[in-house]
Amino acid sequence: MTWRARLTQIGVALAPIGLTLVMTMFILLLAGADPFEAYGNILSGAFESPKKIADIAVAMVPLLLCSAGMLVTFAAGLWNIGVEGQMIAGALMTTWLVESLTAPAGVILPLSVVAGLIGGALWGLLVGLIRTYGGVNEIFAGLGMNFVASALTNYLIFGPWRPPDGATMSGTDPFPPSAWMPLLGTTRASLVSILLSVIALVGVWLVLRGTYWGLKLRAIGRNIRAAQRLGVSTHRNMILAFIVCGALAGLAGSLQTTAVYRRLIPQISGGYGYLSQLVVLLSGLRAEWVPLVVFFFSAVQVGSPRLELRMQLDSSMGGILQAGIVLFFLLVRGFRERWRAPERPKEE
Amino acid sequence: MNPLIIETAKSVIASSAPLVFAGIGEMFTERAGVVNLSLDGSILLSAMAAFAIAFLSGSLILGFLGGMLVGMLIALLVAYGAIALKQDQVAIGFVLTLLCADLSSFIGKPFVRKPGPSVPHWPIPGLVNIPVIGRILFDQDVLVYASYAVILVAWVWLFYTQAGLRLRSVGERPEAAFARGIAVNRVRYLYTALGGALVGLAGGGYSLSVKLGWSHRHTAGIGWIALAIVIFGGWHPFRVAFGAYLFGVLKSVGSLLQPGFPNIPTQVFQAAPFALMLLALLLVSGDREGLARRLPKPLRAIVQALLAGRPPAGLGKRFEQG
Amino acid sequence: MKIQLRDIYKYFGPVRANDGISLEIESGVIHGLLGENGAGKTTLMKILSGYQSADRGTILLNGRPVHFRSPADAIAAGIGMLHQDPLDVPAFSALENLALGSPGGPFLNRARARRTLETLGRRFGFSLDPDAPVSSLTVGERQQLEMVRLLALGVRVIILDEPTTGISAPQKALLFQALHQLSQEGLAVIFVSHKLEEVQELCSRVTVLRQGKVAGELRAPFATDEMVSLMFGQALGTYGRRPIPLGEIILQVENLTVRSPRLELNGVHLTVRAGEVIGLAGLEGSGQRLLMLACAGLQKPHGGRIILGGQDVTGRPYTTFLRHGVAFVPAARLEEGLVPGLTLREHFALAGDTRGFLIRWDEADARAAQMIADFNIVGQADTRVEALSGGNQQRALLALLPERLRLLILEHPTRGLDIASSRWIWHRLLERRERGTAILFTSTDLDELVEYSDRIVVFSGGKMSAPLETSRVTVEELGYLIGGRGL
Amino acid sequence: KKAGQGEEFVFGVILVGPYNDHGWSEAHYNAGKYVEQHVPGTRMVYLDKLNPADRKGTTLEQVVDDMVADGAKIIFTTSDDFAADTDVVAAKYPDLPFVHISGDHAKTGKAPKNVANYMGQMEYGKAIAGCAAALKTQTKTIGYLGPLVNDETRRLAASAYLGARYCYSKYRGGDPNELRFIVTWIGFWFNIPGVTLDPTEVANDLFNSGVDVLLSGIDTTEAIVVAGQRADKGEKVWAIPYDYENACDVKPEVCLGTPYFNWGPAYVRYVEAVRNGKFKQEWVWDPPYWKDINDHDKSPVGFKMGPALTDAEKKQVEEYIKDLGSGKAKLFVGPLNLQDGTPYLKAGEEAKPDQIWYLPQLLQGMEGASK
Ligand SMILES: Nc1ncnc2c1ncn2[C@@H]1O[C@H](COP(=O)(O)OP(=O)(O)OP(=O)(O)O)[C@@H](O)[C@H]1O
Ligand SMILES: Nc1ncnc2c1ncn2[C@@H]1O[C@H](COP(=O)(O)OP(=O)(O)OP(=O)(O)O)[C@@H](O)[C@H]1O
Ligand SMILES: [Mg+2]
Ligand SMILES: [Mg+2]
Repeated sequence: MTWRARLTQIGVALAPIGLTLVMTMFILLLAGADPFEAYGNILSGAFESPKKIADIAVAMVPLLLCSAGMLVTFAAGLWNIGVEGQMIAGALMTTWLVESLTAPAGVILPLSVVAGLIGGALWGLLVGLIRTYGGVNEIFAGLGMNFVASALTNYLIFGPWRPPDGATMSGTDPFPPSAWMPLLGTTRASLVSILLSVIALVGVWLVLRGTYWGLKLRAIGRNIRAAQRLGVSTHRNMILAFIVCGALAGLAGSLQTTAVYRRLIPQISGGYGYLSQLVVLLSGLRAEWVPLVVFFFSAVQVGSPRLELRMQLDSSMGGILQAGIVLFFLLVRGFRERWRAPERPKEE
Repeated sequence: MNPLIIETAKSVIASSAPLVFAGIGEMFTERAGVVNLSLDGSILLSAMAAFAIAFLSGSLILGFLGGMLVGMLIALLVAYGAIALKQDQVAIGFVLTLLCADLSSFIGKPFVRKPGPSVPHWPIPGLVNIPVIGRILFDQDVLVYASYAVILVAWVWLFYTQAGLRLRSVGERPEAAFARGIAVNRVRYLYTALGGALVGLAGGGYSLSVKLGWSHRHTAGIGWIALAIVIFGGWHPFRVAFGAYLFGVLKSVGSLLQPGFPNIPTQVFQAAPFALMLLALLLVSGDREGLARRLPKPLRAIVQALLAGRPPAGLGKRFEQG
Repeated sequence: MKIQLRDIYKYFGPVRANDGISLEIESGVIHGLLGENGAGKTTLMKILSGYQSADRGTILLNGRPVHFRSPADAIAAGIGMLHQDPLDVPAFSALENLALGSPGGPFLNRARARRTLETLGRRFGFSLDPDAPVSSLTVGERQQLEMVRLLALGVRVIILDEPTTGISAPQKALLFQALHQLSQEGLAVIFVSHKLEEVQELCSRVTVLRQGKVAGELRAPFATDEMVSLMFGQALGTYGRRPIPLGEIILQVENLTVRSPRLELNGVHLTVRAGEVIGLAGLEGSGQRLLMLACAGLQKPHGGRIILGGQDVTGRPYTTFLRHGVAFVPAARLEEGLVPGLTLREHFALAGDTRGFLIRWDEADARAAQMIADFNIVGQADTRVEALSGGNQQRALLALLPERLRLLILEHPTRGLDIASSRWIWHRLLERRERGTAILFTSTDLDELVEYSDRIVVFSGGKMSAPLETSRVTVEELGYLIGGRGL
Repeated sequence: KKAGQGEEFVFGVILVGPYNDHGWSEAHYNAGKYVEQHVPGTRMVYLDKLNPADRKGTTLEQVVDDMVADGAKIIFTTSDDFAADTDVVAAKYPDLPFVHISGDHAKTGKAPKNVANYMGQMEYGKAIAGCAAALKTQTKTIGYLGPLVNDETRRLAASAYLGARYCYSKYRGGDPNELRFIVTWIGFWFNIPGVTLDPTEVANDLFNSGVDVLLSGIDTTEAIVVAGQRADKGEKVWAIPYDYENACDVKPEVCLGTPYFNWGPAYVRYVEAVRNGKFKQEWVWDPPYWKDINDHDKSPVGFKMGPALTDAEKKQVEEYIKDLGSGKAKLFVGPLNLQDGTPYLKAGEEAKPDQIWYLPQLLQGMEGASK
């Protein structure tokens, strides 16, 4: 019985992966490609060298930060699709700092982190205000603000922060080296970024598990009116959730500028905001599972451009793998609950 | 009348037709109590499918049917996940948004920027000669006329038929509907599928009429706008259509004004339609009474009627019979 | 028509809602179904009306077994049920509600629905506005509408689940008269209640349920003691109400104006002293809820002032009121009061002192254990609140209130509770009162108002009476005021 | 790599848009194919859609790393947008030659020594396009579907305007001041939903404003698609696509011609230079091969006549091309003012290359934003 139960458990855990492989295999065959060569390319593209593994770490940082933030808003029952905009806002604030302050790295780098937190928090605050006091569903509030944030970035890149020899979509001039996060060896990974993202995730896990604020958020998420009756300031805490999520996303954006691109580029958020929604869904809103999921997503992300380089396949295959597995995860979970639904006891 | 206004109105009506389909389709779905959040991806995938099928078969009709089928299947997946598997419909919809977008890029690669069939222009004889109105409304293609029909039929269906009454009751209070012998979940599947088919029609509308052909992320962003105008439209067909046209106007205004204001950064105009849509949502969702109170008396009733609207009470709520 | 229920079983997890119930109901009879909270009355009736399916057991109609898969099946077989919370579509007009689910062509036939409403309404003396949205009708009117709908569908058995909660005295009279009329016309009427007098007044037979089983069957005339002992298995204790001296002024409402979309309450003056219990009487939707929400800071007044303990708090948010020792206990427990998905322990953690960062679980645990014992809550610290029965939810709600309160505002504190539970709840409330808490509460039960209030304020259509000294007012007088006479 | 088969020479091409965009990126992709055909033993590796909207988090550096791993010996970075990144990556790979298309860092000295810049003098292609537009327009209103605003796009739009004025007065005898020339910028080289204006929409709006010939300045085909659609409805409108030689094929009936890039010969030159160890830093702004601007082996920019030009019009365009080549017709010659009225060139003054390369504003008479 127990080994059987364990077997089903493993089966259920693996089913989404298997189904995703079947689906993508079908699509790849349709496109006239050898699926195993494709998977092999993604794998080798992701893991063939230490440098590639460092690249995975680079991609993990924004995903971890955004996912950590989203855990907070999800706890309060809020679907913060505005994470993209909040990342951008953090990046903007950081760029503003770097553009306006000349100081040694020891000063400017810690400040840049703070700037990212503040920028994202402010943008989160805006979404929160529109949601709570404007009554606009947060999905649309967030989405609208995403568009506004990316337009603002473009304006700044083509306006006030334009490089002296002409603006391009490639962004501002590179930051002065004092605003570069130090990198590990010859890789692109930054230890500071990795540490910050781990701290953020662990922090969020602790807050949601064991603090009054976390409990309040969960109460709001499940029954906002009752939470209010129990003395929870609903608006204030929802806004606070947006602020915290925004701050973490803003930090992600900030690190994208100081540690990855070393300048501000348009679309600095790079879709990580949307991807992190998938991460949080696939981890079942549980912080413990986030690192694993993030690792998987990042590996796919780093590995899939290989498809194009080697096989002339569109690398959107990576996105199909990521979203596919989440879809099948949800469906399989539904199936399991459906079949596991206990028969009503006929007699005792 | 100024030809620029007439021409722009004509363009807006034509280019908004798919948005009308998608908006009304989603309105039907939500009226039944289901949210199909996947619209942005569904429209992309169905636009791709419609174009690919029409391109390969040479048949516009097959193309549209294919697009509608794709939209319907995606919608049914949302409904199945939400109703039978009891998963969060917003989550499934969101995942499908991303999945379908990537699928459209991957599968659609061979069809990128290929010239293909398009819906022929077909002015309605007679009607087209009505001054001004004729030029704007009846100098269009069949798809646009279909969009008028969809608006009207949706309105009659919702408010003047038994089936529409049942649909509304399922979205408002499924328990009561069930008690009256209505198979709540079957109705939900039905209208989610219908809504999905209309969304698929919207996709086909883009690739076969409005934005001819297929390219990577051809219609991205439109699905979100469609979802927003359902709210903006207060789940009423006329106002949903109005929202679609309003968005079309905003887009045109964004590009028409740009050359006239060389000193305003062009980015302002680019973001304007989306930001203004958010503003419009703020108007309908925010403190309507407060707003009305501040307006001069004669405007109040108009503004309130325009902004009124409340989501179906059972929207997004699961229904299980005992 | 003769209905036989045979050995009906229905379990919800460990809860045996119906545990082998057999019952017979005949035409032309008003059959009472009596039982304390959670006895299984509603479950049984939902099974009979096709809304739920039994785990086991059979239903026989005129001796033939039937199987209902949905309420529509039951209605087709002639059985219709009026739920306690009327199962209609609030957003629809009365006509649309009537037309929904009734046979007819493809198009919505409003004219026919209007005719039905007029004919049947006239027959029973109901006057309903056909075009008003149902959400603007009173509960009593919605019941009337449902009744018209079922009768128009030709049902021969009509089930009413606690139909008298939330309706006015005149509406109740109208309802009873209609029920008599129906039974005389040969319909079977099943009347679910836990109000003894109503059963005595109306029914000719009664079945008493207890813990999912039939405790006994009685024929009129019923002896009160007998019914009570069947219901509860033991005689009820009583809790006396000690008169206490009133303290300082807690709440002062001056010239208050509150508006809701449907109602405006104007020029309200009210003074409440420590230890005072004020009952708010009136039909639902007459303005009591507005006043309570305003006094709790849950509704911003449009004019006037609210003074709490000498401090003007007009327009301040609920949290400020909470800090001033005001608490509001809503009638809709799972909708407004408790958080489904959270455990009792978590509720106590939330309701306690939430200053500080980390949750002091030991504190929450201790408090939960104490309160569960104190309030006789059937459940554990890690029970999720949605798994509690209605009465236990109400107990939990009261247990969650802060220790020291100046003003407790309660909406229907005993709605849907059986006598034993209600008494017990009032016992706890009155304890607080002795410690100086003022109480403001609504009830549709006049006896409850008269029994527990020091003063009663009557509301009717947004108008409010001057406070009446309870000692000088009778239930009859109140009935008149509530009906709008003399205000 | 494949040691036994002799030396395989791998070169990398990095594209900003889809390789099959029927525009800028496809022209570069085709240049890569041209190299594979004309230089035996070469193989292209390419990556397209390298832009932040399409590729989350993929940097130019990562792509170059991958290409180097695949054995690439020279990398073509083919967008203005890659300017800064090319410098950074080139500094990391000092021994790997880079050719950055359309930039000027080799000229300004910002780029490391292993970066060369290459660009064709599309000013002439655009001027010819403007000429064709002016010959055709009935409403005397020409539209220009602009990408984003920068030095390059300003000078190209201005060239088209100047070509239009020249031909309008010379061949139609009209007063060039009665020509309207409306520029609307979408905000990027191609459509990014929510970030740029939708070019389909903009094209329609331009036509609605009275434009009957629409010039495309963006990487993709919307201008000709919309023109074709409107022509099908019976409107008398035309379009001039851009970048890619066969762009007219989308809708030949409305196509007045295509100014296009022919990057192949330059690519071959650079590949061979690397093979022979002769690669050196340079900034090249390559003029057309005037003897035959459509010579695929010689001319970096060309103009392919469109089927919608009448034979008479084709003759006039050809004459203009000849005059441009011979210097009889000059493009940037005074008197010219900038859009805000500041004098740009005095009467008879010819612009110096830098004045053209760094054109600060649109010209007086053009409608549209300059920044
Ligand atoms: N029963 C109710 N019905 C409608 N609205 C309500 C109700 N109760 C509270 N509200 C409104 O909900 C909002 C949230 O109230 P709450 O007091 O929890 O917010 P808060 O976080 O303290 O923020 P604020 O600064 O707005 O008070 C307030 O605008 C309040 O007026
Ligand atoms: N859907 C359900 N899920 C779980 N438990 C249920 C459900 N419905 C009823 N119960 C439980 O079954 C028991 C009987 O409930 P029922 O509603 O029939 O009681 P009742 O006699 O109508 O009580 P009341 O007078 O309070 O309405 C209660 O313990 C109740 O908590
Ligand atoms: Mg009950
Ligand atoms: Mg507050």
